[in-house]
Amino acid sequence: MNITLQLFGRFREFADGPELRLELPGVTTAAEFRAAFEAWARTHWPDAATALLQASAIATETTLLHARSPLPADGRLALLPPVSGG
Amino acid sequence: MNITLQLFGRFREFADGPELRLELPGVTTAAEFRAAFEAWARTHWPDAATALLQASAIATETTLLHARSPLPADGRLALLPPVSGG
Amino acid sequence: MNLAREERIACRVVDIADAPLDPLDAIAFVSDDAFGGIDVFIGRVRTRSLGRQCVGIHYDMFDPLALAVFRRAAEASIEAHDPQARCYIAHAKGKLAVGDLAVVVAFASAHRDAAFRGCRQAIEAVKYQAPIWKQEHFTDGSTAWSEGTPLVAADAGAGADGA
Amino acid sequence: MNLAREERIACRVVDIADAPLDPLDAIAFVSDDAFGGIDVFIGRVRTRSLGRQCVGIHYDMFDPLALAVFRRAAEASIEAHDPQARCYIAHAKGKLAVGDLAVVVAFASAHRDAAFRGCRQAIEAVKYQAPIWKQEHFTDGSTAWSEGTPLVAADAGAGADGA
Repeated sequence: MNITLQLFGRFREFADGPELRLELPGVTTAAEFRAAFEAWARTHWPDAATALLQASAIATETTLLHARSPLPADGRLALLPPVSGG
Repeated sequence: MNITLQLFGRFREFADGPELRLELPGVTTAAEFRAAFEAWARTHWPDAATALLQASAIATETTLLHARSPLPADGRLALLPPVSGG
Repeated sequence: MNLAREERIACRVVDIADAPLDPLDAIAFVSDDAFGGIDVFIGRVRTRSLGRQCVGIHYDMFDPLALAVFRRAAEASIEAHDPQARCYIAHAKGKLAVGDLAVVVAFASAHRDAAFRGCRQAIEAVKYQAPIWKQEHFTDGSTAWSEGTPLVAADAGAGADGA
Repeated sequence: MNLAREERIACRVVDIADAPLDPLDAIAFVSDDAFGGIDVFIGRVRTRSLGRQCVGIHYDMFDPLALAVFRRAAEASIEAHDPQARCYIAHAKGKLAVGDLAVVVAFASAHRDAAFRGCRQAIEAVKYQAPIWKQEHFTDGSTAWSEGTPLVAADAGAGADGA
């Protein structure tokens, strides 16, 4: 599946732009995306980023995804590290 | 003692002006004032006012008086019915 | 930032004939670059009271004692929730219409929990301890003084004029 | 006064480059002649954080989800504290300086207890559930993203996409 992953907060420091485009074959749920993306991150990002990934959520524009949530048809996801608003 | 008693809230309806001037001989504490004033009120005010008096406090400009508090030298007191600010 | 406590407290009685209460005045007073949280409570005259339609409220007040009570309320709230906090208490008097602001309390602290608790404690003291009386004016032309809460002098043991 | 719930909720994301947050906008939105109590919480950028001197905070935000979270927070707060209440939630984004307002939450109800509780519940949701990230800028030129709180999806049983 073609994924567009928006990056926020500290993740912005690990990429050149505000989003990543990834081709991840066979990925249909949030849990599958997470496993595939963690594998990608281990080869492209420093250890600090993969550690932060463990504490991060996967979301669409309207909701956080559960492990078994299907990915949206447009492949647009957001990677949300621990939050600190207010 | 010459007392000037400021009236507030519902007590304003029982008098012609915002304060009463009373000559109450032998009164030196808040408790003595209260007893003497209740006697005065029973002859000058309706029953509703004497009932309200039971639930009211006696104060100066800076503090509420306890039963045994001495009256201020200037004889200026305020009669405070139950409050409802805010 | 290192002001003495009395400089971190503002208390006002405002005659509605002179000016309305101003929440921005409250926010400006309690703001401090050391503080992250400000809580503001605003009491506003509403249309219904005791199940009847209200056109306004006349607030009567014993000004000097009210100001003394506001100050003691602010001091107690600061003492209880953050000794470095700032507190503002203002109450209107006179004939207020529906929608007019009757009271504005603001409390600011480094942290929001203290801001909420401090503001709440201060408004409760204003409602139950300040010499202020509410006369409601109803649409049918009648009026009624609120039942209210009897004032009770603080524990005699705490006062110089006690036993 | 008898507006549907969605009309009694206002949620805003404001880019500091466009405008500052405005507490009077919050107060005006939640005001209603049926309500006697308004509680407003204001979060303001402060000078110290983690024991270091701060010159400002950069807030990053995932706007569409933040707005959805604000709305759900307001709905939950109204549901919990007064089904007739009004709630306003606004958060700034961009590079804020010390003293700038980061968040304004207002909750109004017929009674003050609901106003305080509703406002508190809403700001807690904003802090722990909204996709917003704080990067602190210190006087020595260094920066740090706040540790923060991990987001957790609501109970799967409650969602259509659960088990």
